Amino acid sequence: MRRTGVFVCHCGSNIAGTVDVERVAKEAAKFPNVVFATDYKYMCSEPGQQVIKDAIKEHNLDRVVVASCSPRMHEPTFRRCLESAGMNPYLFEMANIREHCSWVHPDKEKGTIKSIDLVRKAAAKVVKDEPLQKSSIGITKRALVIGGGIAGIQVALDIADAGFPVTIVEKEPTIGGRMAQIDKTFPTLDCSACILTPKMVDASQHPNIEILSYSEVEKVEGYVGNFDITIRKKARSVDMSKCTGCGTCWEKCPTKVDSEFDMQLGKRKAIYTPFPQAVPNKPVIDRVNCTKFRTGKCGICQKVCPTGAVDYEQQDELITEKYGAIVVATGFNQFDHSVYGEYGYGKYPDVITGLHFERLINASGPTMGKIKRPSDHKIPETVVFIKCVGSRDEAKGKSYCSRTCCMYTAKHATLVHEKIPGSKSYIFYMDVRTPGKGYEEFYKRTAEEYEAQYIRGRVSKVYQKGDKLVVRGEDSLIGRPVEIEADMVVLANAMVAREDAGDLARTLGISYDKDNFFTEAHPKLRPVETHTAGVFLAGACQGPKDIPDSVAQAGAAASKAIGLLSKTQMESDAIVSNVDESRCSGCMICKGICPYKAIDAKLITERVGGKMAERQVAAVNKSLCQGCGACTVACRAGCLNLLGFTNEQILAEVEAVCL
Amino acid sequence: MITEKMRAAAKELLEKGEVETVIGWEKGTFWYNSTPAFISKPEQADRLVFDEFCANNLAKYLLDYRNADGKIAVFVKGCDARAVNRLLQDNQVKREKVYLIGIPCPGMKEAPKTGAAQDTASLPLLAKCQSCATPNPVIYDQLLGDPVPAREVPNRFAGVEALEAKGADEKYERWGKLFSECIRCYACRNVCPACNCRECAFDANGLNWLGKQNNLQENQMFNITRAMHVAGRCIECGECERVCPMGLPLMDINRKIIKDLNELFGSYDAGLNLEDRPPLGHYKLDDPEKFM
Amino acid sequence: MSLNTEALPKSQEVTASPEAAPQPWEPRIVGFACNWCTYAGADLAGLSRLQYPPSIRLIRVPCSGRVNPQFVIRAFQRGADGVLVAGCHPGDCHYSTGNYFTRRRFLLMQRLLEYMGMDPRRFQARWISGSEGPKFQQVVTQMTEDIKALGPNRKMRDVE
Amino acid sequence: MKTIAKSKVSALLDEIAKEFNLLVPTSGDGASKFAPYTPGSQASFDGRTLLPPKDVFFPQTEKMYKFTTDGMAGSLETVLEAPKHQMLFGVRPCDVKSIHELDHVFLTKGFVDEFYQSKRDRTFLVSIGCNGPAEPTCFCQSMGVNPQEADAVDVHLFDLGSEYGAAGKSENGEAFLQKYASFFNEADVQLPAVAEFALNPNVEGITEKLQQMFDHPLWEEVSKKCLGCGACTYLCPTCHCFDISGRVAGNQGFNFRCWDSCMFSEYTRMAGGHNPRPSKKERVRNRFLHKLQYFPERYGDLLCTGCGRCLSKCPVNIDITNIIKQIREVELA
Amino acid sequence: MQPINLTSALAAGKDFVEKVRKASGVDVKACYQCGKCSAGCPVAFAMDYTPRQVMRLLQLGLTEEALKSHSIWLCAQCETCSARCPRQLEPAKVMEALRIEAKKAGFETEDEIATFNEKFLRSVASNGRVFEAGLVIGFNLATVRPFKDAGVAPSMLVNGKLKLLPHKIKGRDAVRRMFEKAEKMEGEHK
Amino acid sequence: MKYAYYPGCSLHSTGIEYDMSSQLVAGKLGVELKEIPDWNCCGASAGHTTNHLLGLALPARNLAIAEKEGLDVMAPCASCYNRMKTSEVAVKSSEETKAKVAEVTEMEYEGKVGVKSALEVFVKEAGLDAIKSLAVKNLGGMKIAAYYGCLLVRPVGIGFDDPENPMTMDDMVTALGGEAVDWPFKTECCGASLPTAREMVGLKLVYDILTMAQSAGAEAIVTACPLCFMNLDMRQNDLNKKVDNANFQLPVFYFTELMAIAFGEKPAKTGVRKHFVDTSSVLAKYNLK
Repeated sequence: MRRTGVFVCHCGSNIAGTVDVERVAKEAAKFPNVVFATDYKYMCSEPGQQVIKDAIKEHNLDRVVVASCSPRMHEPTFRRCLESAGMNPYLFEMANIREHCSWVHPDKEKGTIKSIDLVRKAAAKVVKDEPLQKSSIGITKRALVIGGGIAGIQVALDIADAGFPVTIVEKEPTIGGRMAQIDKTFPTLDCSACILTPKMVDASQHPNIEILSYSEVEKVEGYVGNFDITIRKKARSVDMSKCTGCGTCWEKCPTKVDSEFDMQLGKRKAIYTPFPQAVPNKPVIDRVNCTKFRTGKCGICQKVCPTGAVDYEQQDELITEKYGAIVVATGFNQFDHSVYGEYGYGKYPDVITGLHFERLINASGPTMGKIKRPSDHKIPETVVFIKCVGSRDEAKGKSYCSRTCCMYTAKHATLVHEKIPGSKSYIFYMDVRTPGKGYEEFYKRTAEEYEAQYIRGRVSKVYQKGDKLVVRGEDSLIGRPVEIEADMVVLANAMVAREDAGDLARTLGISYDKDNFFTEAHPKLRPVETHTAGVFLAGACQGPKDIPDSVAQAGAAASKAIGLLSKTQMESDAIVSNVDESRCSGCMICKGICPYKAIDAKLITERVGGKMAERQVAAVNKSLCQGCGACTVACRAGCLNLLGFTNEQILAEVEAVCL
Repeated sequence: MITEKMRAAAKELLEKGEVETVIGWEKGTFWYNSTPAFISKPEQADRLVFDEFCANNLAKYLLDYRNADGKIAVFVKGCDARAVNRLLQDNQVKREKVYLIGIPCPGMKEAPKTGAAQDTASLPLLAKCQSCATPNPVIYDQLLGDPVPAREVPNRFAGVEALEAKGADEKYERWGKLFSECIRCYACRNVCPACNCRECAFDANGLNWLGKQNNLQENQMFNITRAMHVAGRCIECGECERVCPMGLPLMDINRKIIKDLNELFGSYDAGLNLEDRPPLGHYKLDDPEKFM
Repeated sequence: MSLNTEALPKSQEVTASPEAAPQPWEPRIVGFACNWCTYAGADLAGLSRLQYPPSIRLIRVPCSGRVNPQFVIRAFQRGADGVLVAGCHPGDCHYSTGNYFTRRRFLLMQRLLEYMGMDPRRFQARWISGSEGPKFQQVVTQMTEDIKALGPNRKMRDVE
Repeated sequence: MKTIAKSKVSALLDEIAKEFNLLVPTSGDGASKFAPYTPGSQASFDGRTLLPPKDVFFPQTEKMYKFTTDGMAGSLETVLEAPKHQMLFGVRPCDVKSIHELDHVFLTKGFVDEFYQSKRDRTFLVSIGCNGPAEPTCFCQSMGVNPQEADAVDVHLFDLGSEYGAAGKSENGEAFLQKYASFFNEADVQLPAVAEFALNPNVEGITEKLQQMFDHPLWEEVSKKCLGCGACTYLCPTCHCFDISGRVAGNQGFNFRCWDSCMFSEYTRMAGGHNPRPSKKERVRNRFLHKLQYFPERYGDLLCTGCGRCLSKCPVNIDITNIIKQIREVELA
Repeated sequence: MQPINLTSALAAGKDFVEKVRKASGVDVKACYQCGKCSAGCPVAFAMDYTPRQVMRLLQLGLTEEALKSHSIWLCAQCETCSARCPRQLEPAKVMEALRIEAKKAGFETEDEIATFNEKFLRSVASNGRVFEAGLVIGFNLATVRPFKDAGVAPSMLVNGKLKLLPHKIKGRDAVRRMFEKAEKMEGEHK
Repeated sequence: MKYAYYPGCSLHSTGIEYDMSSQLVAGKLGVELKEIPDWNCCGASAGHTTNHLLGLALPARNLAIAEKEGLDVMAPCASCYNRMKTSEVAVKSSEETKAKVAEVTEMEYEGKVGVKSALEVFVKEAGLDAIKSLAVKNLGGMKIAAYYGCLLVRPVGIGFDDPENPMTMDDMVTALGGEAVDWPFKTECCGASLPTAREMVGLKLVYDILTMAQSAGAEAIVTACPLCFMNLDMRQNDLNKKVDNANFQLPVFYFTELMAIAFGEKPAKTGVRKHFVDTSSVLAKYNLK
């Protein structure tokens, strides 16, 4: 026998106006296990709560039902009330006789009958309530940032400034990412390096930031607050502790290869830093191209190194560290336009991409900032820009808009006009999208003052004719085919997810969309979180973004991570799933259904027929479980149960409302 | 002759100590009874037989050997092999702990009505075998005999379709009559390789999933829930229907679910391979939802 | 193996006040509502004073994915004339994926019940978001009308 | 002896049905069992029914008590319906034996089950003899049953081919034959020879032998293939285990009893989770020891009628006659 | 220029857009007017409406203008537009559908092309194959320029490229029936 | 290899050289060609743009006849190939279409056999190795622009070669010792029947192609389509008359002609003498006479 008290609220006339609350209380008093029932004007008021507290003492109540408004409104209020009366707050149920009854059913008789039913339901459930406890776990106050581009750097700086240690894992030899390759930034035409490199230096010198460049995340175990992360530090062939970054080795290295950083437009050495301001400014050996590694001969870099830092024997190193939060900022790739036969499958040297163009106009780039076309190094007079290459193209590319191309193409056209007197730019576009501060104005200037000719239409064919490139399009505004003989064609290729994004998502246990961009927990309300607690997103790995958006999102992700790390203990809700291990058969169907990866298999040992036997059962990580209960339905044997919403409780409710 | 081969295989496995028990079939009470046999000594191997009456799906017995020290060998027909896959998918059996001896299955026969001796060739195929599309084992370590050609299988959903076409009351009356006959002996559940919970929800103390009264409503609850629990997991071995002492057409329910799953979420045959995930264990963003 | 157990009286008979006139038959609909969308939608219907028939009794669950098909059968067994399972729209699930499983499960369930002879209008599943108070009102009103047209449910019911 | 042509039986039944709640073997479109006879319907007197007649006295589900609660007060009421005077017509000798075993359980040793008794007392039994095995799995002879005749009934009918020979076996039975004399003729009859039974397990001394076999490895062996379903016990005419359970709805509820099966794993499980019969070895052993040892020890009769139902419907062909044979073959140390 | 009444145009054109979708499998509503079709079209220079504009006419419900456009006759069915459409629409199929509909409606704005096609098909219908000499002569007579291409005829005759009598296949009756049936099933022409 | 041979109307008249040379090449490569008995015209573009169903049915009749013989069809003409392929795909992918087509043709075509172009059969299937091994003469570096035309590689996703930059014919030219010039108009449309029906529109297309080939340095054009051939070969004279400064003398070959010549056939047997534009000088230049 339970001793339940039922408290029916008038809510002024909100309830009492259309429900006979006295009758509800009178009927409730007859319910099994109900020993006390009363009604009161405002149950949630101080005196109302006192009525409950007094009754708990006087009638020795061990369960409480309040019939009033929606539990979404006052459940926490009454739970606190029970707590202050010395009861476990979970021995409580609410009957919603206001929103679900008095406000919607004007017929007093019917409303009263329904109210009685709703109270009966709550009373039937409450006797099956069990005292529940919130659980808490400790948190490792340290964050891991995957990716050292502008987003990753910003996240790291923000978290580090808040006082928590941060590790940046960057797979390239230097941090800086895509922004380091860019020449100027729209719409202000700031020099990209001028604003990025100080941040890179800040990051490298910050006492709370550790940079692991030329490294990759190998394995992620654990859960929010307590991730165990294995990082592979790839062999640089250079001892970081000895190297001073003096540059002698790469000056003397005899092997020249195409520079990835310069988009194959320039050369680098086999021992190299990607660019002069690299952080850390210490080289790596490209073992694929290094003569020493290929043939065993050479070894010049080792000979010339004044500190003896070159180490050909160095091996990859695996380290495992604990982190409380992870921010993913792995950035994007450029769409490979070699699927476009009509644009020459990438075989015309003077059909280049936006990122190539960035290197061409960059003062420290392969042409020292002179726009020269790759085929014959002539300075182009006519430059055609084609937008939406790979973007908004379901047939050959991606269905989405890459968001940045309209602006960077405008920037490119502006720079062409500035750098090549007498030149002419043509920009083929479908729409010009400039939703950013100062963006539209920039575009207008480009078209009006910098004489970029905008032509609305997609280009159908680009072909070489002599030393010119013929670009065939339609000016769809007049409806006539147009043809331009250009010296150079710049394609605004789409921003696409990194090709290994899916692998990383699986390692991290986060989801990704059809285009391989990581999926945020909620597109509107939780834009920087993932479904995996403790893993956050920043920058273009979540979708195409320009620099301001990436930085803004980085700040948001950092603040989420800081919010998590600033707690010592993380409290999780008491409404979590629970496994009856004795009955669990370990089929693990529940595991695949849990959206939070809160269920895992564990081995238990039990005595069977006189000997000890091991057996697999499901185990719920209470700090990851969010209490949705999806697993409980998947479990055929019913040995998974959601505390607070158990099968028995819900069945009791069903039976009560069907009486 | 398969019988000879199976005896030899069992003998060899036991003699070499590769397995501790071999699960097969032996002759039972009458000439038309073949019944599960558990052999643990080489000399017992001669009890084994394979004939037209080895209808029992042996895979389920693997559950009894979950804690065995050594390996268990089991003979598997097409349906038994799918059952083994089912058990593997449900993590009830470890692949390395079982040795599967596949037997291409020519289809099992009905026992004669009178019991009088007669030519087995003249006996009809068991209902469960008439619509079998996987007579050959889909997983095995060793195969006895050559795979049999796939039989011409009639539309296995014909019965379901005919029922679907009936009126609501007619359907309810039919099922009501049938479920009223159910004696809740649970043979259907206990023989089913998809019913492999350690303890069935219906047997659990105090869970209140199912009343013990034998009446139409509780029997309905039992039968619908049983069907829902094997939804997407039923390997269509037909054992439930075969062993039902009351002769209830349980496959009409299982097949309805299979048909719907195929129609709604793409075709799926449980137990055919280990990698495919059962349809109720995952979802697609563009699943149909015309009922919403 | 009897088909019927003894009738149990209905609650109306127990609780109806002596002075009230006998009520005409009102369908009894058991509704399972997810806390984050449909329950909130029903709250919003209340806040907006949107009237609907007093036929539905909502059982609050965290997510429509928490609703076990056996709950539905039990409701019919105990005398529900209709059962509604309602949750967030696809993509809006508070728990991100729960309602996708709901969708599969109950689409299958509804077809099975229909196969067993249950009129599909008696078991419905709906997406109702927290902002769809009017939709909640409309769904309950429509379902009540549907079931009124069908009459009291006798199928699967053990309480006469 | 009085005789009645088989062709006239339905006319007799029509007549009887006016007085009795008449139950006859039917095979309709479901499983064959005893069901109420309605005039004009076809009773089926070939072979034995799949379901034994035990549920006539001991239904699978039977309501026992109703109760109501009101706060701490409450009321309890026994649900005991006096059935109409009923007749069970066409019971085979094996099933007659089963009724007698059930009588032992529910009516003797100083204990009377009023639910059973109320139905048993008001039931008039008419048996029909068999001239050989009704099914290949029959072995009633081995269990001490005379397939052709039953004594502890009201009326017994001998199967004479095209007619039945009727013998009154009780005062009521004699009175019955008098009352319906117009349906019967008087004739000298010769009983046909009993056809041979395929199964003839020898049960001599088996109870005593089993007393020494509780720990014998045989049980492990014979239980291996058992699936743990309840088909054998539910179809058995003598199995009579039951469970009492209840249902509460708000302030009222009722208790009922329903068949249970010792084959079910939760049958002996106690509230705390301990199960003295944890595996099917213990459960199978118990079933056979109960039938062949414990029951004879208590009541002097084997709790088996040789009807063969368990054998014919066991999904894995667990064969009691074979187990009896194996028990006999065991050499005790 | 008269403004187009879009309200009535859209309503009037709705059924036709659906008809085109059924006939060609192309949903013209999905066209986002990028112009890639027209940019690549080899005959666009000669058209009154570029292929993109034809799609647009349909989008706006300007059915008759589309059917009366010369473009649909000039289209060479080279499928360049279809091959390159970023929305995987197939303008060439729309052109085909429009030409068929235009013919049904009696709009044959490009007489010469329509005549050529008709002669071509008539030749096939009566012989089972094209009788090229007959076709060219017939076409030139019909278009009142009997001596077009006449200069090449002698050398072609010499080289065996022109036959003076048509080859009639045995199955020509079957072919004729195909013409009749197809016409019946796809709707009569005016 | 055995194929049902569908020459199409052109190969029996204006494209007779293609027929002649195809037969020669087939013989050398061991490809057995069995002409489809009593074949009918595929309808070309006039068919399907007049009546969609007719456009599917006309080729389907020929395919149905081939299917009876169990042979895949080889159609040298690009237009015929494109029409047959379209019909094949339509029938294979829709039961409804299949039924309609069957009703019109009064013949069952199940889609069990399909169509291949001569280029696909002679180059892709036979293989460059076989071609090299059969070549007894070398094209000696003759600069050739491979012109595929539009229909041979379309619709996208169904054709046997890349739709924007097909290489089959280029590979063949290279295999025979010629120099396949890289040029961007490989798949531009020649105008099909437009030069006949709308002369000035059609001629512009031909003009562009010829100009582009010439400026790419080509000494000859090689093609795999009788209509392309006719437009490029026969119209050069017209262009020279009607267009200022035009003076084309660019020999055009069927790819089969070049193959046959390289395989050692006498040029006259291949049909090259029947061309409007003289072929002898370029052949002479490379000792191929």
